[in-house]
This record gives sequence, structure tokens and C-alpha cells, in this order.
Amino acid sequence: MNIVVFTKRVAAAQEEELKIVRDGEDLDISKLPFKVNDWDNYAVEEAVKTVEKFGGQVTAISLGDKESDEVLRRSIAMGAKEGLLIRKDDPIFDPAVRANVAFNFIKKHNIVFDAIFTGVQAEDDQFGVFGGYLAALLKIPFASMVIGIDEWKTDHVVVKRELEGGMSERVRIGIPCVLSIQTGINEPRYVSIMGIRKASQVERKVFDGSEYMENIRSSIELLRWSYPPKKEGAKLLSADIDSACRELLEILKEKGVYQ
Amino acid sequence: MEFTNTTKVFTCIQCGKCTGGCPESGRTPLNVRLIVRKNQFGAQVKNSHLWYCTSCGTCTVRCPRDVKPSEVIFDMRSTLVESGDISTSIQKALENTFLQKNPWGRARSKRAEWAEKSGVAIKHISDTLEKRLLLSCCVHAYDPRCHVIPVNISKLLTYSGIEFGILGEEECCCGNEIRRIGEKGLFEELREENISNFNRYDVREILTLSPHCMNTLKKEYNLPKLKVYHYTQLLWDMIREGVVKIGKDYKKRVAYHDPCFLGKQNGIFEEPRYILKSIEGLELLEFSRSRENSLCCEGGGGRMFYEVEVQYERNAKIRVEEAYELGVQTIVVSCPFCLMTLEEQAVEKGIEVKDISEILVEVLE
Amino acid sequence: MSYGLIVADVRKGTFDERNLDLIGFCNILEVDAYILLPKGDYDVDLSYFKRVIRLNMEEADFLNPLNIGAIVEKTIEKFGRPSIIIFSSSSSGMEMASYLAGYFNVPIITDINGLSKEEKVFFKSCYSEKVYAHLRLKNEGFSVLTIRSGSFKQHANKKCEVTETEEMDPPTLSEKRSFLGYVEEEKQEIDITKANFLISIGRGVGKKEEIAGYEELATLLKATLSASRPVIDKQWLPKERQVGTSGKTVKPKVYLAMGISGAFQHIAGMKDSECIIAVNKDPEAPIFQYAHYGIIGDMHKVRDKLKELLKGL
Amino acid sequence: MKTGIFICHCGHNIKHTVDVKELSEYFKEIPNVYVATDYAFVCSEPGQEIIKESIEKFELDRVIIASCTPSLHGELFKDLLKKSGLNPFLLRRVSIREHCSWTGDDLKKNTEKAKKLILAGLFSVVHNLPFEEKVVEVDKSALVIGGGISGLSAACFLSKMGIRVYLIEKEKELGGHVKRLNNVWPYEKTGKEIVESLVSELVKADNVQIYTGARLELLEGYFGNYNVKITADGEREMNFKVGGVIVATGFEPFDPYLKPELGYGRDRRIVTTLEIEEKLNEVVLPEKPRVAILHCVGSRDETLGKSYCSRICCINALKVARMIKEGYENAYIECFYMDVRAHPKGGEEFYEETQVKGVFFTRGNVAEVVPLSRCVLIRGEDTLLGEVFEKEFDLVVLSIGMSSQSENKRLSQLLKVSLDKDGFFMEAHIKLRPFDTAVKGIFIAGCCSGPKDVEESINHGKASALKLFGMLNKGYAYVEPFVADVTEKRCSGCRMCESVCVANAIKYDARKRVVKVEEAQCMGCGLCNATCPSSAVTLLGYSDMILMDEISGLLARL
Amino acid sequence: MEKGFEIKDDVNIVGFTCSYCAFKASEMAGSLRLKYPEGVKVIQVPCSSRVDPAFVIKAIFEGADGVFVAGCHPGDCHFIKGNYFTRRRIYALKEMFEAFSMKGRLKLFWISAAEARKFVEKVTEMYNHLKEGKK
Repeated sequence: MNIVVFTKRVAAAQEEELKIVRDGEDLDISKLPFKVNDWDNYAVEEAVKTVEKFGGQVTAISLGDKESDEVLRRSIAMGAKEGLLIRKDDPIFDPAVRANVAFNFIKKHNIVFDAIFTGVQAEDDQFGVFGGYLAALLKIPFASMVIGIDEWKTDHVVVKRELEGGMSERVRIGIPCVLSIQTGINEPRYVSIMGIRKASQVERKVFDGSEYMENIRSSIELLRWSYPPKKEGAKLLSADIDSACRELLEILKEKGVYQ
Repeated sequence: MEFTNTTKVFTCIQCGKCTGGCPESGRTPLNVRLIVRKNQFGAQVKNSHLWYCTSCGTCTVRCPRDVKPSEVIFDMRSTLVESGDISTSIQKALENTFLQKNPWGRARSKRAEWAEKSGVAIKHISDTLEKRLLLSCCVHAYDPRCHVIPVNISKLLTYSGIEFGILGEEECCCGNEIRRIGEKGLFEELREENISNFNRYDVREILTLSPHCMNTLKKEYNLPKLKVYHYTQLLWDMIREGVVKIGKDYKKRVAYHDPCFLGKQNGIFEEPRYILKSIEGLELLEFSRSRENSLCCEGGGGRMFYEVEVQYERNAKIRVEEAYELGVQTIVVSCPFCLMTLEEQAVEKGIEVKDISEILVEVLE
Repeated sequence: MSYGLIVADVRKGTFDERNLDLIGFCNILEVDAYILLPKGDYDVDLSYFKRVIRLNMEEADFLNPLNIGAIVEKTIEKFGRPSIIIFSSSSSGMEMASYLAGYFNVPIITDINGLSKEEKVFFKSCYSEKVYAHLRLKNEGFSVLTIRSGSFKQHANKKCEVTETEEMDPPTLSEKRSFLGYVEEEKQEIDITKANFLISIGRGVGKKEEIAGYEELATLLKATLSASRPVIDKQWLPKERQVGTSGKTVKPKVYLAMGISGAFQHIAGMKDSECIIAVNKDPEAPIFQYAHYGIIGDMHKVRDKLKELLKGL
Repeated sequence: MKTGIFICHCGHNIKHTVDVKELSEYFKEIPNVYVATDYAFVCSEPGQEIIKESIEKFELDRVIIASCTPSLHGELFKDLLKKSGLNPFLLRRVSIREHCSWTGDDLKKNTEKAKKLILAGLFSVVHNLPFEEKVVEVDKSALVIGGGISGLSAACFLSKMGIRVYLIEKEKELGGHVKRLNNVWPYEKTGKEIVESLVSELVKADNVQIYTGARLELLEGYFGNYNVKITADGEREMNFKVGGVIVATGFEPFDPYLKPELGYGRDRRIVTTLEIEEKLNEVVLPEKPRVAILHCVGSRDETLGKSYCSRICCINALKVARMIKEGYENAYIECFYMDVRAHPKGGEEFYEETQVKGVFFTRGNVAEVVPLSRCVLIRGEDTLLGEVFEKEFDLVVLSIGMSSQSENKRLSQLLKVSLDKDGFFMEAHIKLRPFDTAVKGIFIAGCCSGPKDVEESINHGKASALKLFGMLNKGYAYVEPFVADVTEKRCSGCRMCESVCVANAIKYDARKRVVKVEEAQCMGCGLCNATCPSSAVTLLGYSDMILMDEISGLLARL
Repeated sequence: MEKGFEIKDDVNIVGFTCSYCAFKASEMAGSLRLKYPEGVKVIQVPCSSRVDPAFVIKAIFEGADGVFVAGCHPGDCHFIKGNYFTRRRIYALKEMFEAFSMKGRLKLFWISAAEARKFVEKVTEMYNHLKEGKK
């Protein structure tokens, strides 16, 4: 069972105030700490768990600048056999481009796999496209929002997909395939600093990203950045309990948690 | 999980002094002596038992054979950390500390937010002459309730003309708790980052606000030339030398709670009491378990990030109840962990929990 | 004239309200809305659409992303090329959209929550709602878009005079993925980290006897009950219901905090919830700094009022 | 020079990893080696015979015995040389067992090493000189430091044997700690009675001088001739001369304040075994008192730097338990112990009897003692049950151990006798010479060398006295000939050697402007030799030439 | 010998051991059959303070790769403070050794009569260190 996992290094912005600079043209993320994309972390864990159960090996691939080596080391520390870096120093925003680069890479190096795992989405751009796009390019089946792998056979897997409203469905997918992994599918193991240091001793291969960019052009133009409308503090509902409760029920309906 | 043992465990004579004094043993499944015993043979220990330890250090301070049982526990935790087999809340705290240099995962850029509340100009350490660094704990930096401590201390220092500086967003978790959680690699990284900061700004002395930071800086950083002290020591010096003058009385019945890392682990019992005794009208009462026998508040050793399996009466609650019986109106603490844990319980009993600096600020001339 | 092709967001025989956002989106862009629908009796007002294409296929096959490419190919064959193909940003919508975009190797923008019509610019949020990216499509052919629910539904207000309904046979279906069935959620142990809607109670609850009332409220609202540490410490609720740094970190859609003042450790465990509603007597309680909505008042009274309203409904 | 080399097989001990034949063959070839031979056991009668014969036959003037380490069979071979008419200082022992055959397994390498070791002996023995052992007269008097039970016992013995005794005691009264004991186990006598009988004996004797409130200020000289300066009663200064010294400074009870968690000093219901023994009748207890007795307070505690067992406190604890039980029949008494070490004869039986009398024993080192208004709460673990307990008592007795006398530090400097890590005086050898110190003529008695019970202390005192008596009674003493020697011609009178000499053996002769060595005082460390810039001082037996040539031998290229 | 960079199998270490402690420890090491390299050879001196720097230098000149002086633990000297003199003297000598880039070739150990294992540990460590250095 060979599983390829795509893992991305992203800025950890959750706690930070993001600064838009140069009249909206740029985001200043230089001061932010970076980490592995949360979803990818689950994907790596699921891949490692899978090979621990069924044998085989995990290959982690990252598409990004040279610092992305960090997420490869982390993947290796978690149990991946090898790490490959498709080095591209300027960030690629368009997910279609990312998927095409990955596709070219896989084709060019004739990478053999039974499954490709990706996170459902990346924390930074939040496109949620890469896995499906890549699967379609590779002309292999795909499932997204995977929150459980129930069965793993030589020619197919049965996965559980998360749907809205607490529902989930079970689908059967032929191998090879692409699965986009949803958070919560497992509990990713802790990777200690010592573990990462040890993993650094495993060689990570680096490939020049521009070699896989021929004839790929982005059709999405990123014009500018803006802040969302300012969020106020708590909006106070009516002082009168009765109407406040009615308003509250309305909010619950609007949020879709209560019909 | 099987654990390898550290050399000193073989000299354990199983006297039980560790277990008997442990604030958790007897009420939780933790039995320190038994863990050491099992460790001697590399026998199985239930992983969860290791996480009851609050790292109060009582066992290590008292062990007649100097086995350092708490270190044995940290070593065993470290095995768990290396294997990745730890609870998600601990994991989160460690990952956060790696990422943002504080276990809450709050933005590093907001580390010095408290400074804005102080109303006095606070300099960066590089702009000071005396290179006296005021080091806040991650709790002070991010818990709005605890902001008051660095705020008070910086006010007191500024009004008294004592120069100090802070590191601002360069400040980084000291790693005391991280080491006790068992993440040795991360502790080393934090230590290195801190030491390089101290060197970069030629820091000569460090005024710590948390006994936990003080402890690790003093004992685990190996910086013999650096003077490290707790703010209660400085405050008492300031009062004794008349740099600050107490002008008002504080007519309350007060009990001082000795933090483990300040008291039993570092022997600072008197300064906070001297400060309180120098306040007119204040009646200082003592808990039955005080000083070396002080009851741990259960805030340390990773317990802030880990919820134990069993439910039992919290030490903080026992503490507050004794205070209630004694007729104590204010429990005074000098550690942010104690402040958080005790206050949580004290609110219901109508007892205030205050940092010693809060009282001092109230009674100044 | 080119049109916008809506791939209907359907599930278990219902036509989701989210489709309204897709219609509104077409209306703003002033393109004709075509919709693709599978077999089934959906409760839908067809007059929103210029053309309704009924596919003679099961809903489950319709939602299989492996089929969508061939379906769209067939549609183009029959009705010409759309300018955009739109999905809702739902679990299946996203799945189909990304696969479809790859199928044709065309650009895709997901989770659009706003636009500027003049500039032909779409907005999408990045970095968990911290910023919006303004994106423009440069391609000549069609593109795939997914729309965030709630963003445009108010624009679904235009009816078409004529709605053409076409039946269409499905393409050859893919055998590489098949739907096995919905997972019946067995009554499992409560996992508050997975709940969508949490009602969380704090010290303000006061007495153990009051807990039952909140359990009842949670049942009525189909919510999950959680608590802050003081309640857990008193053993009024089991430990696995604790929210906070020493308990569990939760991110529900709605977090209704009742009688929780907002200690730092608690806040750290829930601040990432999508919508936080706080009920507290004390207007100074720190929780209000983090809440989106607040009710200043007695938690028990709010509870009882809600129960009354719910039962009355 | 005619040298004989005798190589011992030591049965298999040396032979199995050193090629002894090759050794003897090798050394036969060396010039001036008249005989080189190997034999199964050189120390056996036939082995000795071979040496004796060789000395006579070849008129050897240097002998090398390569065998076990020199500290073994030292006198044996010296006597052999004397018997063979050769000065014993012309013998050189080479250790090829402890330092060669036993430390490596490779026969070839060991043989090479042994060659070098013997070669070193061969090179250096050339410089050995035929010394005469020196004889000095001794003063038949003794200084006994400490008037406790062992000091008193030693003094009594010496006085009876006709030795003049100077007994000094730092307190105002004689008797030490024993005097305070109500009941000395197993004699069933009070301490006061025991002490008084000894004191009255001493007071009656006409050869005993007792100084109380006294302190030793100076001790100079060597065995047989020590000059003593003391101050008595705080000011009076006295000087006298003694032949030997018995140190019997005893112990100090452990200071329970050093274990703050046990609450001593915070409540009058927390007392030590010593206190309770002295004033049990003053303690007010309820009719059915609940009493906890805590063992090992201040013993077996590395964190306090007291890793030793105080030996007496278990019996003390049992004794106190029995005393209370006698006073209060209904008392509930519980002893908390780590291990019960009822050392002395009859101790185990005493322990058993105590158990029979209804005293409970719980294995667990008490962690905390918390005085409350209604009771004293103790907290600990019953380690046999693995359960943590909290129990209430009316009285907590701390069975405190022994600490070394704080005065020992100063005395060790004066006497030049080392202390061990716990501050007790060090024996010359724990098993072979337990009453001797490394300094000739200074003996130790009682608890000053480590915890002992009353019986042991008395015996120890007597034994030390006996050993000292044996030495004094001869009337003379040999002095080690390995002392420093000054070559006056080379001495520039810089006095550096004088400044480093710890034994004050080097005196400056202002007239001649050279230094000279008081042979009797010289301890033979050789520091002066290493210090002298003009090589004027030589430590006989370890001269520069001897050591230099030994180095050459070890590094010789074969 | 030749040349500094030549690989050499045997390393010669001469140790000066105080007869009250380290020499006794070495005797006991033998009695306990503890093994250490043959290259280590000891000379008995009455006190570590007897060691004249000239001895050390002579040993080095005559081909010793390393020299150690082993005395009683500070405070435990039979001659009260002989080993304090040793300490000062050897420290001074060490500085000289460092100046000649011979750091590591002179060691001072504190080994009590009871520390046979420590004796073996220390000499073996020194031996291995010097042997490494040779390569």
C-alpha cells in the first residue's frame, strides 16, 4: 500500500491580526509563525495509520518554498518513509496551477501509488480544490470530506464522507484514488522536537518546481486584499427576556443548527 | 507503555515519603513510590497515572535517597512524548508553545499587551542602562486577569525610579512546564532562544513574576552569572529600604498561600510574609499546611492543560474551605497559577484571591 | 446568450435552501439560470430558472463527482457552453466542483461570498475570515464557481416568464465510485468536539438540581450540553463535557454560553466557535468580549422562557 | 650492584595472563642482574628459601620481588631480608598481580607491561639506601578529648593501667548524652548511674586530671611526645605533654528543625526521643493517648547529607514506646519506620516484645506532621498497603539520629586526622584498624567515628585505650625513616618548604640560613621536595632519582 | 616517533597515585579484576603533592602520551592539605600544556581508596580519548 500525501506549510494566522499592505496588493505574513496545514496533518496521520495496518509506505510531498522542508521532516517524524519537495519559491495561489504542477510531477517521475491523501483544504487560501482537481487530471476516482476509512481492499476502499447536518454517507471507491481527509478522522500523534531532529537525518529530495510549470498559466488574477466588514463586540439582544429569547431562536435558525 | 529507568531509581528504598507528601497520591490513582518501584524494573505503568503529577516537587525535596521521583516521572512522560502518545490537550499546548512560544497559542505579537494597560512608559530592554529584565510568564502575558501583576510591578518600579525593561514580543516561554510535561527537545529550544535573547541584550538580572520561570532560569538554565529573583524579593527590599512607603492600612484577615515553586522548591517563605506583616491593620493568618507543607494548587506540571481521568476534591477547594473556616477574607498568592486555580474556587465562598502586588498597590502612600 | 449552469444542491430528496444563493448569484450577474436536477420529487419553485434540465438518474449517481464531467459534456453538447458552472459550497458541491474543474482543466474559485459586478471580481475569504481576496477570471471559456451559503439568497427574487423543462438521459455512469448508503448515527458517546451546537453552562447554574432543566433544553433544541470547569469539578456533569484548556477545545457552529463569566482557560477552549451567544447576569463578564450575541439576564429565566417558546411551537 | 629478581606465579593468578618464563629469561640478560627466576609461590617457605639462598650465594645487594601488591606480605619479606643479612630497605616490591595480571586478559600485552613494571623497579632500586629504623622515647601519658561515656571508659582504663590521663570536656559536667538517659538499654540502669560510677573512679585516681569547660587549642609533636595546649573554664590556659591521644568527642543529636515538614518547634506536642525520655512526666497526655513515633528522623537522608543509619534510634523508639505503654496502659502507639534495625544483641527480641505489648508498626516514612487544634495530623503512606493515610495523634515523637559533632572540623585540623563525608573521624582502616587514625598515636573512641550505642561506645573506649596503652607501655617507638632530608649545601634558605609544610617539621636555622627537618615531626608527604626550587630537600625513599628512574623504566622501549 | 599523525596502537599513560587513596583504589581495581588498558601504568607516591612538575615533563619527554596525577578528594588529604597544593600546581601545569596544544594529555583525578571503579573509569576514558586523538 503506497500512499502519497500532499502536505503544505501555511502561515498560522488564527491568532494574529493579518496586515494588508501596499494598498491592498499584499498580505504581510512575514511575522507570522508557520506550521503544517491542519488538514494535511490529519491526512499524514491517516496515511501512516493505514500503512501501519496494511503495510506499504508513505511518501510526503510538499509544493512550496524551501522552508516547506519543515513539514516534510514532520511527516517523516510521524512515520512517512520519504519526503519530496517540489520547490517553488513564489507562492502559487491558483489551486488549478498547484494541481497541474503536482500532476506533471507525478507523471514525470512516474510515481506509483495506491492512494493520494490530501487535506480537505488549506488554512491559508481555503480553496478546497487541490485533491479533486488532481484526481480529475489523473483520471482516477476521488472522495472528499473523508472522516473514516472503513475498509481497505486490494481494489477498493470504503470511506465515510461527512455531509451537512451531522449526516454522513458511505461510498466505495476504486483504487488508485485520491482522498481528501477531513479533520477529526483521527487524533494526530504528537511529534516531539527530538523526533523531528531525528527525522532530519532522513534525506529529503528537492526538485525544481519550475520544471513542472511548462504551459501552465493561471487564469485567476488576484487583484487585491480587503478586510471583511468589521465585527462588532457582542450584539446585545433585547433586555426583555421574552423577546430576547425569540431573537435567539431566530439566530439559531439562521445558523442552521435549529430548524 | 514501557519505560527505561534513570540511574538513581535503583537507590530507592521505598520508604513512601514521596507518596505520603504528594498532593495527588491517595486521592487519585497516582502513587509516586509505586511508579519509582515499577520504573526500577521497567514494569508497566498506566500512562494516565503519570499525568496526575503537578510537579510541585515535594517528593524530590524530601526524598531521603535523593532519587528525585518527580524527575523520574518527567523522564517517563518524556518517553510518552517521544512516542507521540499523549492527550490532545497536552499536545495542543506543546504545539502552541513550539509555534507561538506560549502554550495557549496566542499571537506572539500580543505578548506585551499588558504594557498598554500599565499607564507608564515601559522600555524595551535594549533601551535600558541597567539591563534589568522584567520577565512575565505566559499566563501574565495572555490571561487578562493576570495582566494586573506585570502592570502593578511596572508601576511600582517606575514610581520608585528603578529601571527595568521588557523583551516585548521577543519574550518566549521559559519552558519550566514544558520540561515537566516531558518535552525535553522543546525545552532545549526555548532555553536556547531565551539565552540568546539574554545575551543579545546583555541582560544582567532578571526579575521574574512567576516562581515557575524563576525556578527554571535559576536551576535549569545554567547561567551562574545571571541574577534571577522573584518580585516578592524585590518588593520586600524596596519596602525595607523605604523606597516604597506603605501609607494606608488594610483591615482584613489575610492568609498567604505558599506557591510550590517559590516555597518548597526555592526556599522563599519569608519575603512575602514580611511584606504582608509590614501592612498596618492586616491580620496575617496561617494555613495549617503552610511553608514547606503548603498544599499544591494543582496548576503546574502540565495540569493546566490536562484534565485528569478521575474526579476528586480539588486542592484549591480544600484550600479555600480552610480559609473560609479560618475566617480569611483574602487569600494572597504570588504565582499566577495559584491565582487562577484558587480564584476559581474562592469566588463561591465570597473570598477574594489577590496577588500580593495588588494589595501593595492598594496600601501605598 | 450564455447561461449560468447551476448544479442543484440536493440531498435525500430535498432541494436545499442553499440553492437560492446560486440563483441570486446568477441574477446579480444577469445570466440565465439553468439548473441540473436528478430524478425525484423536489419541492422547488422552477420559475426561478430559465431552463430546468431533468436528468434521468438517481440522486446518488447525480452527486457522484465522477459523473459530473460527462453530464456537463452532454449538457454543453445539447445547450451550448455556459459561462459559469456553479455549485454551492457544500460537502458534495465542493467535491463535484473541484473534480469538474480538473476534468476540463478550467479555473475554479470556491466559496465566493461577494462580488463586484462592474469589475467582474469575486470575493472569497481566506485565513479563516481574516481577509477577503478579490479575484478576477482571465480565461476565455467557462469557469467553475462555488458559492457560500447565505451570501446571495436575498437576490433570488426574479422569476422567469418562461421556464423550459428538458429531460435528459444520463451519460454512462462511472463504476469506480458507488454510493453505499447513509450512515445511521448510532447513539454513541457524546463528543462535544464534534457537536454543531453546544449549550454550555457555567458556575452560574448554582445548584445541581438545575442541571436537569438544561438537559431538557438541550434535547428540545437538539443541542449538546457542555460545561465549564466549576460544574465539572462538582461532578454535576461528566468530565468529557468540559470545555477549556484542561478539557476540550470546541469549534461548534453555535456556542450558547449560559452563566459562564469567561475565565481565560475557558475562552481558550471555545473562542473559535463560529457563533458565540452569551447569557449572563453580569454585563461586565469577559465572555461578552468574545460573544457575537449577548443576553444580559438570568440564565434560568432564559432557559425557562426558551423551553416555553419551544414547547409552544 | 648485584640484583636478584624473583617473579612469583602466584599459582595461576599471575601465570595465566603473564608469561613468567619469558620475564625471567628476559631479565637474566640484563647486566647487574645476578639472578632472575620465577617460582609458583614466592611467599611460601620454599619460595623464601630460594631468595635467602640467592642472597647468600650471589651476595645480592638489591632484591626485587615481582608478585602481589606491596601492601601485602610487607613485613614478611622485610624480615626475610633481615634474616638473610640484608637491610630491608634494599628490597623493592613490584606489583604484577593487582596492577597487571588481573587488569588485562591479553598474555602478550601483560607480559610487556610486567617487563616495564619490573624494569621500573630495577631502575629505581639502585637508589634505595640502607636506612636504619629510628627509635624515640615515649611519654606514658594520654590526652582524652571528651568526657562522655567512651571518653570516661577510656580514661578509667588508662588510669588503671598506670597511664597519666588528662581528660578534657567542653561542657561543665562530665557524662555527655548518656547522663540524660533515664534508662539505658539493655542494662536497665539509668545513664546517670553508669556515668557516676565511672566519674567517681576517675576522681579518686591520683593520675587523672579532669578539665571541664575545656577546649583543645594546640597539639604539636609526634607519637610519644605531643605538646598540648588547652584552655579550661573558658580562660585558664594549660600546657602539658602527652604520649598519645584518644579522641572521644561523641555526637550531636540531629537538629529536627532541619526537617521542617515534621513540624518540630511549631507545637509542643511534637517532641524528640531525647526530650520525651528526659521529661515524660512533664508531658500532659489524655488517658488514652494516641502516640506516633517516627523513625529515621535525620538518618538515612542523603538530601540532608546524612546518608548513614544512626543505629541507636530504632532501639530508642522502641524504648520510648515501652516507656509510654508503661505509663499509659491504654495508649495507642504506632511506630512509623522504613526498616526496623534493632542492631545490638537482644535487640530483635526487644522489638518482638514491644510488638507483643501492643505497639503497632507501620512501614512508611511519614511525610508531613500538621499540628491542628484538636490533634496532630500525620500524613504518609503505608507502603505495604500502598495506601496514603492521614491519622490523628496526641503526641508525635521524633526518633532523632546522630549528627557528627560540629567541633570535629576544628579538631581535625588540629589533630591532622581526616573526617569522613558525614563529619565523623576517619578510621585508619574500617576493619583492620578501627580504633586507629591515620596519625600514629591518635585513637578514636565512641560516636566521634560514627553512631554507636552505649555498650559499643564503652567497649570502643576501652579498646582504644588498650591499643594506646600497648603502644605507650613499650616506652619507645620507631619512627618511619621516610622523612625529608635537607642537603645544606644546596639550600638557599628561601624557606618555601617551610611555608608549605603542614607538619611544621621544617625549621629555619637563622644562623646558617638553611632549613632543617625535625625528623620526628615529618610526616613524609614529600611536598617540600616537590616545592624546593634548588632540589635541596629530598624525601627519603621517594627521592627524585628514584621516581625519575621509575618513570624511565615504565616508558622504556623494549 | 616519529610523526604526529602516525596511527599508533598503544597509548602510554603514566599515573602518579597517592598511596592513601588512588594507589589503594588501583590495588582494589586489580583485586576486583576490573579491566583497563595495559598502557596505563601507575607509580606510587606518598602524596599527590610529591609530584614535581619535572616528573610530568620527564614522562612526556620519554614518550608518555598522557600523564595523570590522582589524589584524595579535596579535604580528605592524609597530610591535611597536600592535595590543595597538588591542585594548584597541576592547574598551572595544565595551562602550560594547553599553550602547547597538549590539553588532555595531563589530567588530575580525585579518587578515594574506595573508588576502584572510578579509577578504572577515569583511566579508561583518558586512554580512549588519547587514542582517538592519535587517529
